[in-house]
Order: sequence, then structure tokens, then C-alpha cells
Amino acid sequence: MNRREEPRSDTGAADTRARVFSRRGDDGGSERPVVPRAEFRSYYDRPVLKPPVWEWKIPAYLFTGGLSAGSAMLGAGADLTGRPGLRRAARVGALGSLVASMYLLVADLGRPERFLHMLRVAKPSSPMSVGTWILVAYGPGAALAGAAELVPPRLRATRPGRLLRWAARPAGLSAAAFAPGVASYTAVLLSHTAVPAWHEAHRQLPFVFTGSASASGGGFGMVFAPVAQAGPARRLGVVGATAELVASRLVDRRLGYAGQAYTTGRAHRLRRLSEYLTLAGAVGAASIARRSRVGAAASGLALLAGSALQRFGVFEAGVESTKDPRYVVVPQRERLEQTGRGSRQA
Amino acid sequence: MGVGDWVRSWPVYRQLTGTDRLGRGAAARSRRSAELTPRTASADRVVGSVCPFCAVGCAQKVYVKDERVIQIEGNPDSPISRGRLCPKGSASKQLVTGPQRQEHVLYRAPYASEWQRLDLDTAMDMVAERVLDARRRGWQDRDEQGRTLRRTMGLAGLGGATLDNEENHLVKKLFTALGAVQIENQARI
Amino acid sequence: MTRENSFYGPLEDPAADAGHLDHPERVGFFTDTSVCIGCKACEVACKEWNLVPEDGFNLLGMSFDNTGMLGADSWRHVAFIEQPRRLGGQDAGVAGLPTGPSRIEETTEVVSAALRETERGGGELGTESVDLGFPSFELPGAGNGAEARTDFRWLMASDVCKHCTHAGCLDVCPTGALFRTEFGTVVVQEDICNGCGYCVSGCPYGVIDRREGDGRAWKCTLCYDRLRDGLEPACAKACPTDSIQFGPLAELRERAQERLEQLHADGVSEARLYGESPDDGVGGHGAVFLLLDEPEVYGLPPDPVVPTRDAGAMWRSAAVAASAFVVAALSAFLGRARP
Amino acid sequence: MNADCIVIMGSNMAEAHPVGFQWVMEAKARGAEVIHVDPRFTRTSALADLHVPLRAGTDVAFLGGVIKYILDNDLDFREYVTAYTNASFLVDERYVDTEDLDGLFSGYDPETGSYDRSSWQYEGVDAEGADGVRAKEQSSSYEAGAGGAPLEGVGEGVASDPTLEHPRCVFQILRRHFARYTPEVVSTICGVPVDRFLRVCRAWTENSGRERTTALVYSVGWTQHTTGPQNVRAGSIIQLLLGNIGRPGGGVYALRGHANIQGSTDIPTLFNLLPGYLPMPDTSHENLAAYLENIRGKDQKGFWYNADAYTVSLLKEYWGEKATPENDFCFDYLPRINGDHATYRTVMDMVEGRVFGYFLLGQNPAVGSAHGHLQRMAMANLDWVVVRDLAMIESATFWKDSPEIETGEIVPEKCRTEVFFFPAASHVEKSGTFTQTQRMVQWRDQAVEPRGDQRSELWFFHRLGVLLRERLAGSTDERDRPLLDLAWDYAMEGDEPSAEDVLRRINGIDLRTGKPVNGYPELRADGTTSSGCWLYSGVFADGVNQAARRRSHLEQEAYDLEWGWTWPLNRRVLYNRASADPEGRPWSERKALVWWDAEKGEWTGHDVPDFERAKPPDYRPPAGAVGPEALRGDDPFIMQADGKAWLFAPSGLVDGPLPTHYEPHESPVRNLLYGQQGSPARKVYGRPDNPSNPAPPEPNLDVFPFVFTASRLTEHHTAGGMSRQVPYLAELQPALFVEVSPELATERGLAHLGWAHVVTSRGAVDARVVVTDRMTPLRLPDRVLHQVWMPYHFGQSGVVRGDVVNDLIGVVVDPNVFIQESKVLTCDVQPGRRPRGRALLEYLEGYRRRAGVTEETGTRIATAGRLDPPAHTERT
Repeated sequence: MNRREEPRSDTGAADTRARVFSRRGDDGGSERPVVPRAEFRSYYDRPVLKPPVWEWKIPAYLFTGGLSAGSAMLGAGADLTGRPGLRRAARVGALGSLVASMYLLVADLGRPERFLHMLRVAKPSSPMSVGTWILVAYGPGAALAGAAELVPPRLRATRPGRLLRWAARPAGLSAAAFAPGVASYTAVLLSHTAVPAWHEAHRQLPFVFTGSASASGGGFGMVFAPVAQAGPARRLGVVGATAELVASRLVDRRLGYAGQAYTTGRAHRLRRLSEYLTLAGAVGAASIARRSRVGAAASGLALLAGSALQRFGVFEAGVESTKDPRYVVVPQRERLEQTGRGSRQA
Repeated sequence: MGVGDWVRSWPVYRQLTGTDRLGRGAAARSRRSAELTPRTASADRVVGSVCPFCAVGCAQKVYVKDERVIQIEGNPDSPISRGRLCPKGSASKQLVTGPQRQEHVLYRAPYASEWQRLDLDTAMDMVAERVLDARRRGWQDRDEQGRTLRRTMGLAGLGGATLDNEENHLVKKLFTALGAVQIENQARI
Repeated sequence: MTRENSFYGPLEDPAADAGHLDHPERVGFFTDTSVCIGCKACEVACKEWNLVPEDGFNLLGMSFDNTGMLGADSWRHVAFIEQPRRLGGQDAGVAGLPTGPSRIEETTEVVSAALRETERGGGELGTESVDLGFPSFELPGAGNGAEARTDFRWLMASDVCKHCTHAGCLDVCPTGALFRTEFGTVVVQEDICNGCGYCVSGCPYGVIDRREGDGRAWKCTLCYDRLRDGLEPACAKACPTDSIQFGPLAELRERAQERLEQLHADGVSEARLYGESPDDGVGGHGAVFLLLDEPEVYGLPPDPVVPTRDAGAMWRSAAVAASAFVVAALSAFLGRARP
Repeated sequence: MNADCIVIMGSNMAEAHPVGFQWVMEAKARGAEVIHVDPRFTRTSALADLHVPLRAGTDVAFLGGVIKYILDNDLDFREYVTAYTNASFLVDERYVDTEDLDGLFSGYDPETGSYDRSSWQYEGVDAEGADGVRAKEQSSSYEAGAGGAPLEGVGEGVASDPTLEHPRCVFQILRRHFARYTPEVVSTICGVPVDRFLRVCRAWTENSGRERTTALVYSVGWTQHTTGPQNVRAGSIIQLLLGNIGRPGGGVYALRGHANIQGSTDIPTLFNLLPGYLPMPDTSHENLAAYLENIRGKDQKGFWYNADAYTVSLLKEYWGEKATPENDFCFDYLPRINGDHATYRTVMDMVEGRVFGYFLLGQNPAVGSAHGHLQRMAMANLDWVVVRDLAMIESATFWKDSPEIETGEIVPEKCRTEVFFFPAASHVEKSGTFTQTQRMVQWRDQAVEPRGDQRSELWFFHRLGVLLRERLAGSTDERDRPLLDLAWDYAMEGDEPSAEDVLRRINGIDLRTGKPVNGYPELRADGTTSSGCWLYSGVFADGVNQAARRRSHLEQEAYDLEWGWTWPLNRRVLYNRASADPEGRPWSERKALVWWDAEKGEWTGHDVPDFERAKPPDYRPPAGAVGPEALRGDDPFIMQADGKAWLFAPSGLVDGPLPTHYEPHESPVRNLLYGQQGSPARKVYGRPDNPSNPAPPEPNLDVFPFVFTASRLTEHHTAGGMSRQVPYLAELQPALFVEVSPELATERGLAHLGWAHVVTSRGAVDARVVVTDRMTPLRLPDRVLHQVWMPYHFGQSGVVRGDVVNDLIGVVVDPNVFIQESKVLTCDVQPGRRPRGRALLEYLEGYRRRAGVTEETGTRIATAGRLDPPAHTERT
């Protein structure tokens, strides 16, 4: 893909339109990127694209899905390495966030009663279809492993209770096997759209999302597992947070014109806050979380919140980039002109 | 439907076994789509008509099913319109089937602030009475110079440009027989 | 059946690619905007046939356009563009009159400023009622009389779903509700759609949308039901000036080319085709347009690309990220011995 | 469309008649030049090659300039003009032109505001119907809708000079009359730059003649003026001079706005007409003989001479066997008119309490007629109103939600009017015919039964007739005879008369055989035929409903003679004999339509010849011949009393034999050409409830400084009853707006999409502002003139609502056909919303006070010469 230059900021004296836009700086939220008039024309400044119809449920799912995947990984590791406290927290976390994810996904449908239609086809061209089948593969393992942790003590001795505990390990491993898919496919889900801010970020977004999943998984483990067993959670949190922060910065810098969607407005504020929290959580994980339960909980919560805000920030950037026709027209126009296909006339 | 049929109707199965591996076409087609036909195909009859809006006189085909109009569109045979219709002509179905159509006689009594329903026959009787009364009160036999007038100035009419020729003929004929001359229509406006 | 170009690039026969054997010719629209009179018969005929609900009674101030955009409840949309420039071969009669400067920029800004305030930034046009209220603010540069306008033209164009050779909406649909028909068109099956909304973001043209209260996604079907009985789509049938033409796509492409050449010969040098090339980002449209200005002036993307083109890169990137995720998890446990 | 150039003027064809416009686009694709002359840039202009903005109401000046251009440059089609028009005829010595009378013709009486037209006649021809007062009061010109106006003594031919040199020949009079209409004058009056005007002249003339033809298209943008018929006349003169009448691709096209507005004048629901443009008898018509003598010349040429057959056949259809030669075919049963009984007069009579009952049949005057306020006040003063419509309309609800409720002028508890609302059957719920704008009668089959109380007018009026006759049965009152003797015996289908039978009876029956007649030439004056409308004779030829023919155009020749039926006698191009030269050969191969086939001895061609089929081109009538027999073989205009097309109208028009530029009734501009400001014969109604804005030479012009014009949008239909209630249409144009130019927006501080209100001395209406480059100011000698435009479709009910634009418009009508001047008036525009309630009344009073408006304003119509012209108010 062509590396594009940063858009020129407008210094053209005659640009009344740009002046008008910059007036609306009330909340700083819906300022329009500044574009020289000669390069941008539109139909009444109306969007070219339809803004996503998804509401808060989808970014929330991006978070809960990532959390579930991160937790599933931790759960399987804790199981294999004999950390029952961490295992229990992680498996329950994976199950809980999976249930939340299912709810969010179904509730966001225009026709929730038709959610099973998702299983009609298996379309490699549709990340949502691919994701559905990944979740189909991931879900039973995560559910079984989580359920095993939740069996009340009086039922543990029963035949089903024993069966469940026996099945927990393979189930947890199965979940861990599909968890990377769960953590990463959502990035493709967003990128594989015409939404400029998401589409243009298709190289970086998977890293932001898996990083965010790791950080949230780690954070969750830090909050709920005993400090003594939470070492892997802290390390996962630190590694994930680092990856998320680095990838997130790359999104800001590498996207060209669409990058403005991330560096301005509400998306910018959400992601900046996310970065602070993630950074703080990571620092905490590497320091006070090892010593104090409170410190661990605080750091874990910071990582969780940072991860969630990152998802909302990314989501918001995409939505904004569809509301403003510049994100569609300017890069496409530049591309046409660079390849000599532009037919602009005086 | 047996399990086998059910599985065979599952698009994923059709993807795996058919020509549409990617599930973007033939395999994804639903039963409804496979059986789809235009609703005009099920019309009981198709009736030739003419658009009721402007005077270009575009020909329309009215599709009727179960005594309801289910579609109105242009008649391509017409040398005037060649099957085309403007937005108003295209909205003819909504014009004739929409909820704005009144179905009942309504009556507003003197000094009343609301409508009331009235039986059609009663209303016709009332109108007939009032026509004769207005005719009588407005009657003029002769002008001041004694020339024949033989008319009534007590009642008037407005309308006709949206009516049929046959209807206008009866309107004019009846008004004339009543001695009423003040009948006018949009052609004067 | 999967071929290399199933997802991107020229594709001779999309219906066959979608598994339709013995299928009819690919059909589509050619919308010649140079003869459009902006009557909106297409919008109404479409709604009458397809029983599409009205989408709000709001004055938009976009010239005579009170529809605004394609959407769930507007499958045809007539755009109106007023410009202070000359249309090839036309004398608009403005020159020599005591005019001041054009105010098109400013009135446009009034509208766009109001649109920005709406919930979806104007994206709800064509789907829902959009009340722009009564915006008014000072119009910059109004009435200084410095530069009298001397030219004017009024462009009108009926927009519709492009029925792309590579359709972003279709590719991402997880239920198979959107499918490629035997005619090569792209249709949502209302009995299947569960309203996931993915197609809304998958379309690079902003065509398809989810209908409030109904929950499903809707767009032009190119009158799939009518086609199955050999009938012409409602909009093309109604169009008074034949601005909207329906037929086999190959024929329409030829006709479009001929019309373009004729207009160029007549001095309408600004005429250009949109969506006719199989080499473009979506493999060419099923609905080809002849425009009199750049696509973006009509609210169309100038060089759209089907998102699927980059699917490979996306999945590769995701795979690397997933691997890193695994490595991170492993290292978390292997990094230090059990305490 | 076979035209090489199409001039659209006074019409927004693409918007008001989109489907008809396909033929313009087709002609354009074949290379025809399309010219649109219109105050604003519309969707028609957008597709035209040339748009010419002009000041509303200056069409005659513009067209007069074109006439002068043609004559000055000898660009007329001389052979055509000499042979087929009255160019060579000599006019009476007493005739004096506007050139010499400061804008008046000879015969003007300022006291009555009308003309004695005797001096306008051809030399040696008796004046008939020259009584200008009667003619002006009875809209007599409407009678010329099918036949020409009567002339006496033309059978033998009129004194003429084929060289067109004689100073009193029509051609030379034309030259003198338009001598002042130079391009510079046109430019000054119309606000059109000279070069653009000349471009129109060149396109028009270069695309006319032997090989080429230009079509002229107009609609109510021409007719809704005090000079409406003269606008059309001016266009016709150009088309005749250029040889564009009766030829393919030529013609003057009146685009009419309602499905059957043509039919409703042919088979009229109009006060002064009987079917087929026979005049309604007036008090001077003692008996049938007197009537017939009056409506046709004693020895005139052409088919109008047979009006006796048409009249008697009509009376036979009305009163059947009761109509006998002995009782004058019941001629005496016909009511007589003796003045203006047109709709606006009637409405004023309602205000005065002289009318008691009112039928509204698919019409919504509360919104759709000029001066909506007057309309509603009139209805609120009636005993009863019957409203028959598809949906609830403002005219049925004036007593509860009209604007007058808000101002307190109508109070429901004090309004005595009884209102009956009868739901009507729609076009698919009844069968019958509409006559479209090119006279084609088309049959509709009934698709479904109406629901509930919905009924057709056919049912309603038949039933009403039955009920009335029942009530009067046995009456010995002589005045009830016409009702009781009425032939009310149509074949029935259920409880509704058969529309097909009614159409059959309109066509006419040969009473000796009981079979339908095949055409009007078969009608007789002896009572052996009946016909509801002679023009429609032939619609049931051979006993077949010809209007129901639907043979696909794909299976037919160019003129599609087997689709529907066109009056007269299925002739598609009127006067198409003129497409051939006097010898009967097409003027050119390219423009061939009908021609004389010498071998077969008959006229033939692509269309049905509008000429006696076997009359050879060299036929010359024997001495003493009258009627059709008197038509020469080269007299193509077979309905005209002299067989010729009239460049100069010696009779038929009450406001002048030639079109003359007069300013509109309300104009901000003094007439540049003459002392006579406005049409000297226009009908004004000077009353306190019908005030006019001042016009020169009256003072205070600055109170209403802008020119206002109104018209349709594609997306709506007239008063909105059939569109504002239909969501698919309402959403496309959801609000009333006013279009203003950027310059006017600046001057008045109007913001795009904000509110403004438009004010006249009658009313004020709110509208959203649309600032658009499509509106342009015009340059007049002393100032810049702004025009504003509004669509008039809105009212207070329906899915989308708005103020009634017709509330701005007053009642002043042209004297020929009584159509109101609603296309041009003066107004003010102010930002923000109008006052409401009583404050509105005070607001308007303030405007009237500042403008010095009284009931006399605008009624001193004679401004030429005299210093103190009389006011024409209702008191005087």
C-alpha cells in the first residue's frame, strides 16, 4: 500500500470552509480535519458512507471477547503449571466474559431471534462468519472449563461433577487453542470494512487487539487471583500492555490521512486515557502488584479499563471517519491522482 | 422434513457439495428467493387506465388481486407515454389505496365544531332538498327588461377538470335543467 | 470453483463465480445523468413496487433533494447539484445580469453544518427522518458584489446500489442473506437477514442500511422479483426521459461508451463514466453512470475499493498477532520459575 | 417530436409534464435546439440549450420583438403567409392602432373599460358581436375554443392585396403595430440582454421554413395573466409567420394541468358554454333562430356554419323526444346568462349572501383558487357546501381549521354553513374518458369497486337527478319542465349509469336507426340526430368505443391512429392541410404530413387529413356557397369563418385584434411603450376585500417592491389534495419554501432554510427560505429588479402542511376567458415568521396604509391620454 504523506494543513487564506469548521470547537469533538478546498469536493458535506449501525455493544464485545481469550490462555497455563487460584479466576473470567460476549453479540442484532442464521453459511470472505465459527469452536471449551470451576462443593462428588472436573483440562486447552483466534479476528472484523479508519489500520489493529486482550486477561488475573499465583498474569499484562501501546502509536502515525480520526476528537481522548491507564497498569504490574493485593487489584483494573477504552476509542475513530466524507474522498482522490487516473477538470 | 433434507437444505452443506464453495450465491439462496415471483404475476386481472394527475394522459395498467389494487404502472403500449410515469403517476397506487381515502359520508351541521357520520341515502335526500330550496330562492324568471332568464342564481358548482367527460356531461346537463348557470371548473383558474 | 479473482479484479461472470449454472445474462442499469430531469419518479416507483416506507418529511435545503442519500428506505436517490459553472453546450442565461457572487458555497455550508449536528452526521439520510431545524448563521463573504456570477448549471442524478462485481456488503454478510443472484445482481434476502449490520460498514458507497424498527438491512434488489418474470425494474420503467436504462450489462456498457462519445462530440467535455471499468476497485458496477462532474460531487466515492481486496493482508497480520499472543502467554508462564 | 427547435415559454414542462418532456429530450438528442424562456431557472432550464430569464408578465413584449425581427428581416415563410393567413386582407378604414392611440385600439370606452370592435373588421365585412360590454361580461372569447369567431359576409372573399403592400392590409398593420418592439426595447422591458434575445430570434427563424419547423410550448405561465390570451396570440402570430402551424414539428402546444381539463372545456362545466364550444344563450336570444343567427355568420365559410345541427342535436340529447321542431327543440328550457357568472364573481356573490349552495367536485378552492381568504370567507357564508373528493381537503374543513379561525374571522360556533363530505370514487374505481392535452380521448376501464360510500360523480349526479325528479313529479310549475322532461334514461350498470352509454350519447345517435353517428358531418338540424357534444362525434364511430382502442404504438405508424381517439374525427394534427402547399404537395419531403393524391382524387398522408377528403386543392366554391362548401381547396383553416389563420383577429377577442405589451395589473414598472399601463380591458373587481397593490402611475410602489410568481413542483399536484396526502410524494417536497436570489437574500437579510414571510395587500404567508443561484435579479433602466417564486401546493391539512400561497393573490382577470392574473404580482419579503391571529390583520392593514391601498387602487384601468380615469369599483 502506498505510504501517503500527511495531509497538508490548510494555510490557504481563502478557505472559508475551513474557517467555518474550525469555529465549531465547542467540545473539540467534531472538528473536521483541515483540507485544502481544491482537493476536496463533496455533496453538501454529507457522508459518503453509512456510519456503522453498531452501538456500544460491539466495542464492549471487542473488550469482553479479548478478555475471554486472554483469560482462557491464562487459565490453561495456570492449570498446566499448577496455579489453582489463578486457574479458577481465569477460567471463570473466560466464561463470564464469553457469556457477556454472547449477550452483546445477540442483542446487537436487528433481529436477535435470528442469531442462529449465523450458522447458515461458512463464508471465508466474511470475518464475522469466520469469527462465528471460531466462537463455535472456542465456546464449548471455555464454557466447560469455567463451569467446572463453578461446580458447588456438594456436587463435586456426583458423577456429573466428576466428569466435569475430568473434562476441564482438555476443555481449557481447547479453549486456549482457539483463544488466539478469538483475540485477533475482531481486528479483521473491523478492518474488513469500508470504514476508512478501520480499514487503513488493518496491519496494526490485530496487534492492538491481541495486546489489549493480553493486557485485559492479565489485569483480570491480577484482580482476582492471589498475588502469589498471579505472576503470569502480571507478566502477560505487562507484555500485552506494551504491545498495545506500541501498536496503538503505530496506528496514530502510519495511517496517513485516516490517522486523523484517531488523533482528533473523542476517539483521541478515549485512546489517550486508555494509554495512561494501560501504562499505569503495566508499571503497577511490574512493581506494587507483586507486593500488595490492593496494588495488584488497582493495576489490574487499570489494565482492564485501558483495554476497554482502547476498544471504544478505536470504534469511535471508525465511526467518525464515516461521518466525514473527507476520509473517503481525499485519500481516494490522491490515489487517483498519483496513478494518473484522476479526471479532474478545471 | 427429514433430517437428511434438513441437512441438504443447510447452505453449508450446499457450499461443500455444490458449485458455490464460498457461499455467496447459489448455496446461500433461501427457499423464498428460489420461489420468488413479482406480485403482478398473481393478479386476477390487469385493467387499462389513464393517469389521473396532469393532462399528458399517460396510460396505466392497474393490477387487481382479490378486488384490491396491488400495483399500478405505466402501459408500454401507449404512444404518448411509452410506459413511463412521473413521480405522481408512480404514486397512483398510494393515491387510490392509501389511508387518506375517505370512505364515509361526513356531515357538519350548522354551528357544529365536529363532523358526524351520515347515511349515504339520507345525505342524498338532504342534498336534494337543499338544491330545490336554493334553486327556488335564487330563481329569476326575467330580467328588468322583461327578457327571459329562466334560471337560478342560488347554487353554484366548481369542478370538472378531474372528472370524466361522461360525468361532466351529466353535471352540465343537470345544472342546465335546474336552471343553474354558475358551474365552473379549473379551466378558468 | 474458487478462482483467484473471486475477491478482486476483473471477473467475467460473477453469477457463475457464485455457483449459478446456466444463468441468464448479467443485467444492470445505465444511468445517464445528462438527460435526468430530477423528477424523482424513480424514487416513487421503487417505493411503490418494493413497499419501501417513507423516510421522513424534512426540508433539507439541498437544492430540490429532500431524500439526501440512499438508505434502508431510499433505494433510489436523486441528487441535485447547483454549480456556478457552465454546462457544455448550454447558456444558462446568467451572464449580463446584475448578479453578485454565487451563494452556493454558503448555502451548502448551512446544510452541511446542520447535518453534522445529527446523530449519524447525515448518514441517517435515506433511512430516517432528519430534522435540520432552522440553522442560520452569518454567511461569509455574502453580497460584496465583487465577483458577479456569470455561469450556472444544475446537475441531477439518480443514484442507486451499484451491484458491484465484488460487493463489499455481500462478502461480509455472515448469514448468506446477501447473495449474488443468477442475474449477477446483489440482493438481501429479507427472510434470512438478522440485522447484524456488517454490510452497512462493508459497502464502500454507503448504500445499504438497517431499517429502524424492522432491524434488517435493505437496499435496491434491482427488482429481483420482477426480473424473474422478465419484467424491467420499476425505476427504469418509470423514468420519463430514459435517464435510467435497464438491460444486459455488456450492452449497457457499450451504450454508455457511445453516449459518452456523443456528448464529447457535442461539446460536453465534462461527461465521464463511473463504474464501467472492470479494472476498478470493485471489478466494475452492475449500475453504470454517466456523470457530468467528479463522483464525489454527487456524493459518490471517487475510487472505492472492495474491502475484501485486502483480506489476505488482514488475516496474515492477524495470524502474526495471534502468534505473538501465544508467545506472550507462553513467556508469561515460562519467564520465571514457579515461586 | 419532429421539431428542429423547441421554444418553451410560460411553461415548466420538465417539472409539470415530465412524461411529455421525453419527446423534447428525444428531439434534443436528434439535434433540436431547446430554448426555455422563464423567470426562473427550473428543471426545464437545466436540460435546455438556452435559458432566458425574463421579467414575469412581459411575454408579449418579448414575442412582439420576435415578430418585429421576423418582419424586419423578411424571415417569414412568405408563400405560407400569403396563402394561408389573413395577411393580405384589408382592414376597415376606421381601424386605429395602438401606435396612434398611446396603447389603445380604436373603439375604447374608458367608462366601461371595453371596446366597440366594429372598426377592427375587414373592409366591407359587418361587425358581429361587436358589443364589447356584453362580450366582456360573458367571456365570449371562450366560445372560439373549437370554431373561430363568427364573421359576416366573408363567403365571397375579403378584399385583399396578395402583394401585401397595401397600407391597410394585415401584414402592413402588423409591421406598424410592432414597430416599437426593437431588441433594445425588449431588453429594457423584459430585463433580457440584447444578444440573448437575438439568439432566440435567430434560433427560432433559422429553424423554421420549408425544410424546418419549430414547436412552441406554453402552459399557465402564459394564460394566468390579464393578457393571457394575447400571450398565446403573440406566439401564434410568430408560428404563422414562420409557417409552423399544421405541420410536423410545428404547432403551439398548450400543456394542460389536469387529467381532464381539456375535456371539461370541450364538454364544459363552465357558465358561458354549452358542449362543443356552443355559447350559453343569453338574454338577447329569444329563440333558437336568434341564437343561431348570433353565433355564426349568415354566409360564413367553414364547418362552424353547421352550428345549427350541433345545437339541435345537443337539445335532442338533453330533452330527447320532448325536443321537437314545434317547440324549438326545447331551446327555451335553457337558462340564459346576462353577465359574468364566472367562479370569482360567484364567490363574491357568496360573500354578499346571494348564493346559498355550492358543489365542489374534486376541486379545492380554499387552497387552489386565487385569493384563498376570499374563497373561504365565501364558503363560510353559504347555507350548504357539498364537497366530493378522494380525501379530506381544506375546502371541507374551513369551518374548523382555516387560517381565519386563527384570526377570528371565522368562528365555528357562528358559522352556519352545512357541509356534506361525500367520498369520491377514484380513477380506477370507475370507467370513463379523460381528454388529454392534445385532444386525445382515452378510455379507462374500471378496475375495482369503490368502497364504503365512495361513489363516482356519474352515480352522484344521476342519483341526484332521480331524486329531484321524484320530488318534482306532478309539478305543474313551468320552471320544472326542463327537469321533468330531461332525457335521464341512460343504460344502467347496477345503480350507476353506464359510462359507455353516456359516451355513446355524447357521440350522438342517428335517431332514425338508433345507431351511433360516425362523425359530426352526419349531424342534422332537423331533429333526427342527437349528440351531447358534436366535437366528440366519431368517438363511437361504427358503434365502437374508439377511445378504448389500445393498439401498441410498436405496431403502428408514426401517428398511432389506433390508440385512443382524438377530436375532431381522430385528426392528430389540427389544420394539417397546411402541411402541404396550395397545390397540395408537401412543402418539403422532410416535413411531409398530408398531401393530395391526384390519382386517387383524395387527401392522404400519415395523419387523418383535417380537410374534406375529396376536395381537390384547386377547388373554388360556386357563387353563393356557404359553410364547408364555401371553403376553397386551399383554405386549410376549416373552422375559421374565412378559412384562413388570423394574424390579425377582427373578432373573437375583446381586448384587441393584436397583442400589445401591457404591464401586469400589479407591476413595479411603468409601461415603457405606451401611456396605457395595463390591459385597458382587464376585469377588475374593486372591493374592500379584494385590494390591489399599487402600480404606476399610482404612488407608493416601494411598499411592494418585488415581483412575485408561483407555480408547481413535479412532486406535487395543484392544491395538494392528491399529493400532500400521499406520503411518497409529500416526503419529496415536505415544506413550503420561497426561492430568492442571493442578492435579494442579502438585501432583506434572509438566511437559507430560515423563515421568511411574503406579503401582499391580501395576505402574508410563511415559508422557509431557499437562497439559490437559480434566481437572478434583472436589470431595468433605473434599478435592479428582484423576483421571488413559491410553489402553491400547501395548505393546513395533509401529511405535510404550509400556508396557502393563493392567499397572496387577488382577483383580477383577463377579459376574454376570465382567468386570473396569478402568475405575476408585486410583494414584499421579510425575514422571520408572519404575525399570527389578530396581529396578522393589523399587520396587513399597516401595509395597505403605507401603500395607500383603497378599493380604488388598481381599478383606474385607462391610463392613456386621460388625466382622470374612472375607477371601476363595485360601488361605481
